[in-house]
Order: sequence, then C-alpha cells, then structure tokens
Amino acid sequence: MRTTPPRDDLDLALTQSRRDFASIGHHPGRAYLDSAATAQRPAQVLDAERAFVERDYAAVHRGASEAVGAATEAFETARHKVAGFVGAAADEIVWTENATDAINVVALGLSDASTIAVDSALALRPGDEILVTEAEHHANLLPWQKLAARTGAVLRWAPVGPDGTWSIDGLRDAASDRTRLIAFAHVSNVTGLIAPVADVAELARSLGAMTLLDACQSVPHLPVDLGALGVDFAAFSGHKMLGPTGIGALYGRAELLNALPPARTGGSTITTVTMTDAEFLPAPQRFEAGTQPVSQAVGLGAAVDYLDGWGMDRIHAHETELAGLLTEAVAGIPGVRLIGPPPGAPRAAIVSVDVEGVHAHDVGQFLDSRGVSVRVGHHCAQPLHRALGISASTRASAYLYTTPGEVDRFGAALAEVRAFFGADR
Amino acid sequence: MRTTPPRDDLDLALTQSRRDFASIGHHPGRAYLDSAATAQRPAQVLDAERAFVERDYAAVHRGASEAVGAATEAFETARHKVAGFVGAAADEIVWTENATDAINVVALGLSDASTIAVDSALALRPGDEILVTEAEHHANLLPWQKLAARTGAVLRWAPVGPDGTWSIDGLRDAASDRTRLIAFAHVSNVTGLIAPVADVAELARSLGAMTLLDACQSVPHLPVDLGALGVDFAAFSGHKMLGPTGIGALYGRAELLNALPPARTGGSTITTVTMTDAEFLPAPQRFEAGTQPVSQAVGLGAAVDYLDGWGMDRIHAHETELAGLLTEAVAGIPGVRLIGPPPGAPRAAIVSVDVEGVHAHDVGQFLDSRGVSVRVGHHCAQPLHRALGISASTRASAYLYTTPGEVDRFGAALAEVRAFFGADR
Amino acid sequence: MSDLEGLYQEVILDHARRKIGQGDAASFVHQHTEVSPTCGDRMTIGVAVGDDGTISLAWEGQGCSISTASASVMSELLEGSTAEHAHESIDAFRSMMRSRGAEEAPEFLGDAEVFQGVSKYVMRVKCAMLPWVALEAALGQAG
Amino acid sequence: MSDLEGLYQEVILDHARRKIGQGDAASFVHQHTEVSPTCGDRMTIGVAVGDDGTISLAWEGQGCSISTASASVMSELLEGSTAEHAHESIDAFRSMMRSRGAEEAPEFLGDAEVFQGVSKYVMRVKCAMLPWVALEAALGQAG
Ligand SMILES: Cc1ncc(COP(=O)(O)O)c(C=O)c1O
Ligand SMILES: Cc1ncc(COP(=O)(O)O)c(C=O)c1O
Repeated sequence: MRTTPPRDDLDLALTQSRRDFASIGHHPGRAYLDSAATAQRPAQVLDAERAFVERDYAAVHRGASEAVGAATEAFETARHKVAGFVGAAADEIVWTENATDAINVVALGLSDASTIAVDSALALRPGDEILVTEAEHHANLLPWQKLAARTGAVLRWAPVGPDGTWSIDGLRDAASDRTRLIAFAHVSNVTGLIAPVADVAELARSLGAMTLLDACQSVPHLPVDLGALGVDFAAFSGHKMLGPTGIGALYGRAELLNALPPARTGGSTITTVTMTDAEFLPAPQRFEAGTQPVSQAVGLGAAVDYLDGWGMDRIHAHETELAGLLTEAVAGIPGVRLIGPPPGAPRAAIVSVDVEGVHAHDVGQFLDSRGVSVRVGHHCAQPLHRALGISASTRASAYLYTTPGEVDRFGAALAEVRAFFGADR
Repeated sequence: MRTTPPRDDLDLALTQSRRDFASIGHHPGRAYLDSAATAQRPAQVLDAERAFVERDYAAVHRGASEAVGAATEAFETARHKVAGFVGAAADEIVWTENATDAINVVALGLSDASTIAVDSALALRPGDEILVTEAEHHANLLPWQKLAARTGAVLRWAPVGPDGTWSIDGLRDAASDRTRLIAFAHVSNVTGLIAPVADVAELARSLGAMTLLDACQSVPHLPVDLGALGVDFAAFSGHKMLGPTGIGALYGRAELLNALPPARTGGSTITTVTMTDAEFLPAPQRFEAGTQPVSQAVGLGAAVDYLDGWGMDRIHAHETELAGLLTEAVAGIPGVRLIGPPPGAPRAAIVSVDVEGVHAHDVGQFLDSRGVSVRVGHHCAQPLHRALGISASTRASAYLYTTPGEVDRFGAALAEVRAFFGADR
Repeated sequence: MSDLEGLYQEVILDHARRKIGQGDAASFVHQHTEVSPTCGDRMTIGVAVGDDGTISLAWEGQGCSISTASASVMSELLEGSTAEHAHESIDAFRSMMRSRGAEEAPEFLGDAEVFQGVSKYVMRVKCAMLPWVALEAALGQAG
Repeated sequence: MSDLEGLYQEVILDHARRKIGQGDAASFVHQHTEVSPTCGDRMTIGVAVGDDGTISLAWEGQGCSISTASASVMSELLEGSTAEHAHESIDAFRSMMRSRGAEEAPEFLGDAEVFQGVSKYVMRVKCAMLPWVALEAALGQAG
C-alpha cells in the first residue's frame, strides 16, 4: 500500500522524547494522532507550573508585597520567553484565554473603534471590507461576521478549489480598495496548506489593509518570526504547543495594540477610574482584564523552553517527513480521497481524508478500535467542508512525539475501514 | 492593644489543613493575608489536575474518539460539581477566563442584544439605566460603563458613606423605572460588607430589572445558593476558591443565557456555519468559544470537592471569627482607621485600613519586612477610595488556612508602622 | 464480541443500509431539524398525527451509521403508534442512552435495544439520539 | 542593616519629609502627569527650559515615601542643570533601577544612589521611577 518510508531521516531522538509525556506512556496501545486539536504536555511543563504554584504563587501586578513581586516576575518572564519565541517584543504579546479569544480581542476592539471611539484611525465604515478565505477555522470567521454586523462592513473571501486549498490569486481577486483587514490561517487545520504569508502581507500593504494571522497551527510546529513576516496581528494557543489549556496569546504591533480599544474591561487595565470614565494603560495591560492565567503563563514559558531545547527547525523537519509518510499512507488506499495539497507538495503534518461510503464518525470509531486516535467532524471548518461536498472528514495530525510506526498503524487501519462497513462492495 | 480572642471557638482542624498547601509550608516565616486577591492551591487540586493531564487529556467536545470521550466527561463532571456547589443546574454554568470575563460576557452580550440583535427582549435603549454601587470592583463597573457607551444607557449608583459601605435605601434612591440591570458585589473586596442580596433581588423584581451578582468574594467563603438567592446572573473565579488561575464561571438563569447573544464567537459554539452566517448552540456551549480551560475545570472541580469536604458552613464560621479578630486587632491602634462595618457588625474576613500619615505602599512594605503579606493599593476600587478621601489602603484577608497567630502578627506589626515612619510625632 | 462489534451490531449495520422511513419529511405538517454539532449533519423528521391519535413519520438527512440506523429503527418502531406511546419510547430510549451501558431496554423498545451498546460511547450517544430528539420536537409542535 | 533599613535609608525618609521641589507644577510651561497603576497616585511635573538651556522644575501630587523622596532627590539634583544632563541622569537612574541591586549609581546621580536599595524590590521600582518618567515626558514636550 505504501512504500518503505525514508525513516532514516526521521529524527528518532525527537520521538524518544515520548518519555517526557506521561499520557503517551499511559496509553501504550494508542497512537495519538490528534495533536492539531490539542497537544499532550511534557513533565517539564507540568513540573514548572507546579513548582511555581507551590513556591511563588500570589497575586500579579496588584499590590507591592514580596510575594507579589516574585509572582509578577515569573509571569512577566514567561511573556518575554513567548515573545522571543515568535520574534516579538514583550509588550506586543497579550495573554488571552485561547487563540479564539485573541482573535475576538481584535474583532471586538475594532467594533468599539468603529462605534464608540472618537475618530479612531482603526474605525471600519459601512461598505469597508474584511477579507478571509473559505478555508478558515470558525475562530477566524465568526468574529469577523460579528464585526461586519456591528459596523456595516462586508465580508469577502477567497474560495477554495476542489482540494480545499485557496490561492493568492483567488485572494487578490476577492480584495478591493475597500479591504481594511485580511485574516487568514498560516497553516490550515484541515488541509495542512501553508499560506504564502509574505504575498498576503504585500497585498495588504498595497491596499493599506491590516493583516491578522491565525498562527494556531504554525507557531507550535514551524520556526515563526512574526516581526519578520510583517503581519499586524497574530493569534496562537498554549495547548497546541505543549503548554496548558486556559492560555493563548495575541500578538500585535505595539502601535496598533495601543490604538485598539479594550472591549473587555476590568481590574489591572487602567490608570484612573471614576464612576463614569476610565483611562486605560498601554498594551499589553489594557487588554488583560482581571486575574490572568498566571500559572498557565509559567507553564507556557516552560513549553517554549522545551520546544527551543529541541529546536523548531528540527521539529519542523521531523514533521515534514511525517507529513510525507501520512500522505503516502493515504494515497494508496482505494476509495480514500486526500484533502489538501497532493502528495509531495509542501504541507504540514495534518492529513484529512474522505472515505467513500463511510461517514467520518464511523471511520473514526473503527480507527479508535484499532488504537488509532484521530479527529473526525468538520474540524470547525464547515464552509470548507461544504465546498468539498462533504459534512465531515477524518484527520490525522502529528507532533514531535509522533513515530513512523504510528503512521503505519493509521494507514493499515484506514485501509480496512471500507471493507468493515461493506462500502467496498 | 487587643483582648484575648475567643480562640477556642476557632476551628483548628481547618487551619491544620495548612499542610495541604505546599506554598504555606514553603514560606514558614510568612503570614499570607492576601487570599481575597488570590488563594493558594492545595495538593488535592494540583494532583487532580495533573492526574487528568497525564491520563485523560485530549480535545473536548470535538471529535468522537475514546480519548475525546474521557476528556469531555471529566470536563463536564467538573461543571456538574461547580453547578451543584452554587445551587445551579449544569447548563447554567458557563466557563470563562475569570470572573471579570464572566461579567464582560453579560455586558458584551447585552451590547449586541441592543445593537445588532433583532427585537431582543434584552435590548437596552438610550436612557435606560444600569445601577451599581460606588463600592464596586472595577470588574463590575468598567464593563457597564462600556455597555452604557455602546447603547446610550445611563449608569447610576448607590453612594457609599464615610465607612465605605452602601445601603439598600441608597440603592433604592438611585433606582428608577428605567433601571434595567442592578449589578453589585455579594461581598465587597475592600470593606468586607455583605450585601442584602434578597432585598436587592426584590427591588429588581419590583422594577422589572435584571440582577448580576459579583460573587467573587462570597462563593469561596460562604454557603451560596444562587438559585435560592434569586439573582439572574453571577460571576466568580476559580483562583479565589483554591482552584487554578485561568478559569472562572458565569452563572445565568437558563432562559436568560439562551436569550443572550454570544459576543465572543468561535469553534464549538455553533450548529451550522456558512460564510455569512452562524447558528449558535444553546447555553452554555454558545459562550464557550475555542478550546476551554479544560484541565483547569478539572482542578476547579477538585477545589469544590475540597471545600465541600470541610463544609462551607464550617469555613464561614471559622472566617467569621477571624474577621472578629482582625477588626479587634486593628481597632485599638492609634492613627489606624478601619474601613467598612464597625467592629462587631457582620462582615467577611476582609479588613482594610488607612494609616494616618503613612502611605499604603509603605505600610505594606513594613508589614512585609515583618513577614506579613497583605495587599496595598486601591484594590481595583478607585471610586470607593476616592469617596473615602484616600488613594490607597492596606488590606488583610483570611481563608480557611489562616490562623489566629497570623492575625496577631498582623496586628503587632501594624501597631509599629507609624513609629517607624515617624508619623506618630 | 469485540468492542467494535458490540457497537456496530449486525442489526445496526443492517438498518443503516435499509433506512426504513427515509422519505420526504418536508411534506409532513410538523417538521423539526436537528443538527449534530461535531459533524454538522442535519436530520429532519416530519410527522403527522391522524384522527385516531396514531402517527406517521418520515426522515431525511445524512448521517453516520449510528444516526441513520437509529432513525430507521425508530421509524419501524413508531410508525402507526400513538403519540403517547412515541413519547414514552423517546423517554425510555433517552434513559437507556444516558445509562452508559448500565440500563437494559424495556421490551417495548424492540430492535432499539441494540443501541444499549452505543450508550457506552459517550461521544456517539448524540448520534443515536439525533432522530429521537428531532421527533420529540416535531411531536411537540403537534401539541 | 536590615532589609527594611536598606530600603528606607535615612536619606530617603529625610527627603520624603523635606519634599524638595514640591510646588505649583501647573504654573510651568511644560507639564506631565504620571499615574501609578497599583495605588492610583498621580504625580505632575512642571518644567521650564531657560534661554541658557538650564531647566527649572516643580512637582505636585501625593505618593508613598519612595516616590516622594525620589521626586525630592531628583529636584535637588536637576534644578538648574541642562536638559541634556537631565536626560542623562534619567537614563542612568532607570538603568540602576532595572538592575535589581546589581548596578552601582554613577557619581553624578548624587543622593539618588540610595535608590539602589529600592531596585531590589521589583514592585517598588515603579514608585521610584514615577517622577523621573514624568520629567522625561515633560522634557519631551519642551523638545
Ligand atoms: C469583588 C471582586 N470582583 C471582581 C474581581 C475580579 O476577579 P478576577 O480578577 O478573578 O476576574 C475581584 C478580584 O479581584 C473581586 O474581589
Ligand atoms: C487554525 C486554527 N485556528 C483557530 C483555532 C482555535 O484555537 P483554540 O481552540 O485554542 O482557541 C484552531 C484550533 O482549534 C485552529 O486549528
């Protein structure tokens, strides 16, 4: 079904890091191929968070005690680490609940800039356009639908082709001189497509539009330098990069963040408050309302240390090979259609398929019974699936701890699915 | 300076639970009197979260694999526990980033209900009134200022008296037949005042107004039955009740939650999405956009088990005694002014003071040097402090692990402050 | 019997193919569409209540083998029964599906008893419930 | 010397009482108000640059002993100096305050050297910086 893979090139040291992940050891019979949904956490991350909670935990940025000082320092050190990891300055990183929240901070901020702010340069006017692609995750679509509804702006999109990918030409065709913002995923969570970020950033510049990069599937897997990419905003999540749930980050160019009104308000965001009015601190504090995910930030800092320890280049090379194995494994199976770039083309280690005659839920259930844990459903990308003429698909995704053997098991089990459900007759 | 306290009544078993809190053991010379800002986490909470991450962690409510099933179950079990803890049904509890976020979910939802929803019964019209008190935490003030700005509604408030407390009469005077919402703290984080919730709920009913209870300082410390209290919405935070940072909860009556538009949108909140439109799930899912604080929910569930293990009645009785010791300790010191209800009056174990001639930062620093960790500043309540004629105060607050000896040390150190800074001359 | 075969019993795979009751739901007086949030599948149930209090129904939509088989089994079981009996059956089915394999089906659920195996798979319970929930809502309209 | 006495050195407590330079900041051409977010304290610095390039200044506002002493020390040090020297001093003071006790003050900072002890207390660094940051902004307006 598939030829012997070039396993020699795979970085086996990386997959040996499996030992750091207790959850992998806990399920020896299971191949966890759902890291694009959420990654497992290594002991180093869990230990760092726990040590912090047991030694240095206290309120952050509130009060002046020694305890507060130690906690605040740990919290801000984590911000520096994460900022450095993505090529940003520390005050360009805002903590959020998750990547979805980060995108909403921008969408809600632009709503307020358009409706209640006085003379904001960021205001959208009726007829202005927000540009996305048909392949976006709901997290990078619904907030823009709401922004459009609140401001009278119009949503436009680059369509996807029969394989589910969009092109820069398609994006250009959908753009106009009313385009104010282009929001797009760096790496698609369904097709594995890697977007031509530089081209999009240039298109945006030529139109005077802002850009927002959904970096959920790139920051954990590739070396990403947001400053060098030239995007205005970016969003990513801790839990997809070996860190805790409950924390994500918004990146924004300092000048834009400081111009964006905070739509979610509360303690620690202000300098002066009266009963009727408030003055807000500069970014990032103006957006960090209430007690922040403090120990989660420390955990995310440790995750970044862990990733840096291996090196993002190395992780990316490993996953590129796994991506090759995954597409090969899938390509040979009759009745299984590969979504996204064809075998051999660049892609992330995210491979979704449609199995002829078998619903994705049933495919997933069968794979589960063979110890292969994949994701089934629309992966929060209904418009993309609709364009492909299906409601759901089956997705396997890899991370640094994924082994070629796991990919083998996925391929072998997938090859049996149609026979089990009688779809091969 | 202070009479011998009735220590015999204090539940020493409770303070013996100190052993469960590694951070307390880690700082043997420190009295941690800042639990109103954030509480320490017992081993039981840390262990539960870690066990979950090491065994059952996976995506939640996305996909259909066995791994997803186990994680989803743990996550929803936590919701049931927290709901039961506050007298709510599970689908009346929405996870949020913190209490601040919970209040913003309501404020932003009412904004959308007023501006982009069609014919929403929850819409506020220009001239409608939002009623708060002058003692509110910024988290329960700023979101309403924004709501007012977005809708043309007007913010009204009950003023505080010379001790920083407000009265139901003051609230009644500030109310009108345009009052649409009354938002107030169950327990003030500065004065320790316990609000007459039943009276406020009745006032609201008589006006046809909604109520939102900021339960940040009550749910961790008193038995609270939100259903029985008859409020419409309530907000509280995990980190103040022995749980993790990064998680909070919004309570809302099911019927109201289902009528409230989700302002923050993304994955897992929807049934059907097209490029231009989305249909949302019922509450709580409609508000839980993106990957939730999953392991933090499990941790919070364990915190609730821990609190239930001791019993909230018992914890409350313990803290009521500590509140007495705290006010007594403070009352006898010359030049130290007690904020909030007078000694002997009901209050939570939160005691703030103004030290004549010494700035709160300096008071806190002195106490710190004596191993007493308190909170100094405006405690996110600038309007309250302004009404008291000060910019900042010094606050000591207790929890189940606080001992009478710690209160003694606080009192003894506080009595020395003015002499050190030469303010007694 | 392996886990997988406990879930996908012959009766289920068979019903998933036969699709009893699949038809023009839109032509019925009362209709309700239910959506499965994970996969986005929609199922519409149409129902009519005759003068004698018995119901006739049809369903429409795509789904996995569990939801399709469930719709088929349900149609076979409830076509021609009274609305009251339909409500009882929906309640009994829900109760079984929530039991995580602990609860046996009452006799009157007939072939629907095979879904007891599905109730152990928390993430598939919604699939099996889809047609029953839709029928409940459609019957609700009928009053 | 205890920790506390390292922080609250006699020079600091003394300046906190003497409040050199406290005055009518509002009467100066250039003014800037800086707010301390934890305690909400505001400090306004007024500054004027003479024809000879030297500055005169005054400050107004309430604060803790650290920020008050810092304003007093700063006023004593910089009243009558050139704007350029003031900028150098602000930079040197900031650098020392960020050093967490590691960096000694250059001689030209005079009494301001006592704030080296404050730099070990991360949460108080902002207090000490308050007047210097405000002066920097006010000088910025002077161009
Ligand atoms: C009364 C009150 N309301 C709201 C908050 C905000 O809580 P959080 O910071 O957890 O969002 C706090 C705590 O800071 C509080 O004490
Ligand atoms: C491309 C993409 N965007 C956004 C998200 C949302 O991330 P989160 O759920 O962590 O907010 C995801 C993951 O689900 C994703 O893959």
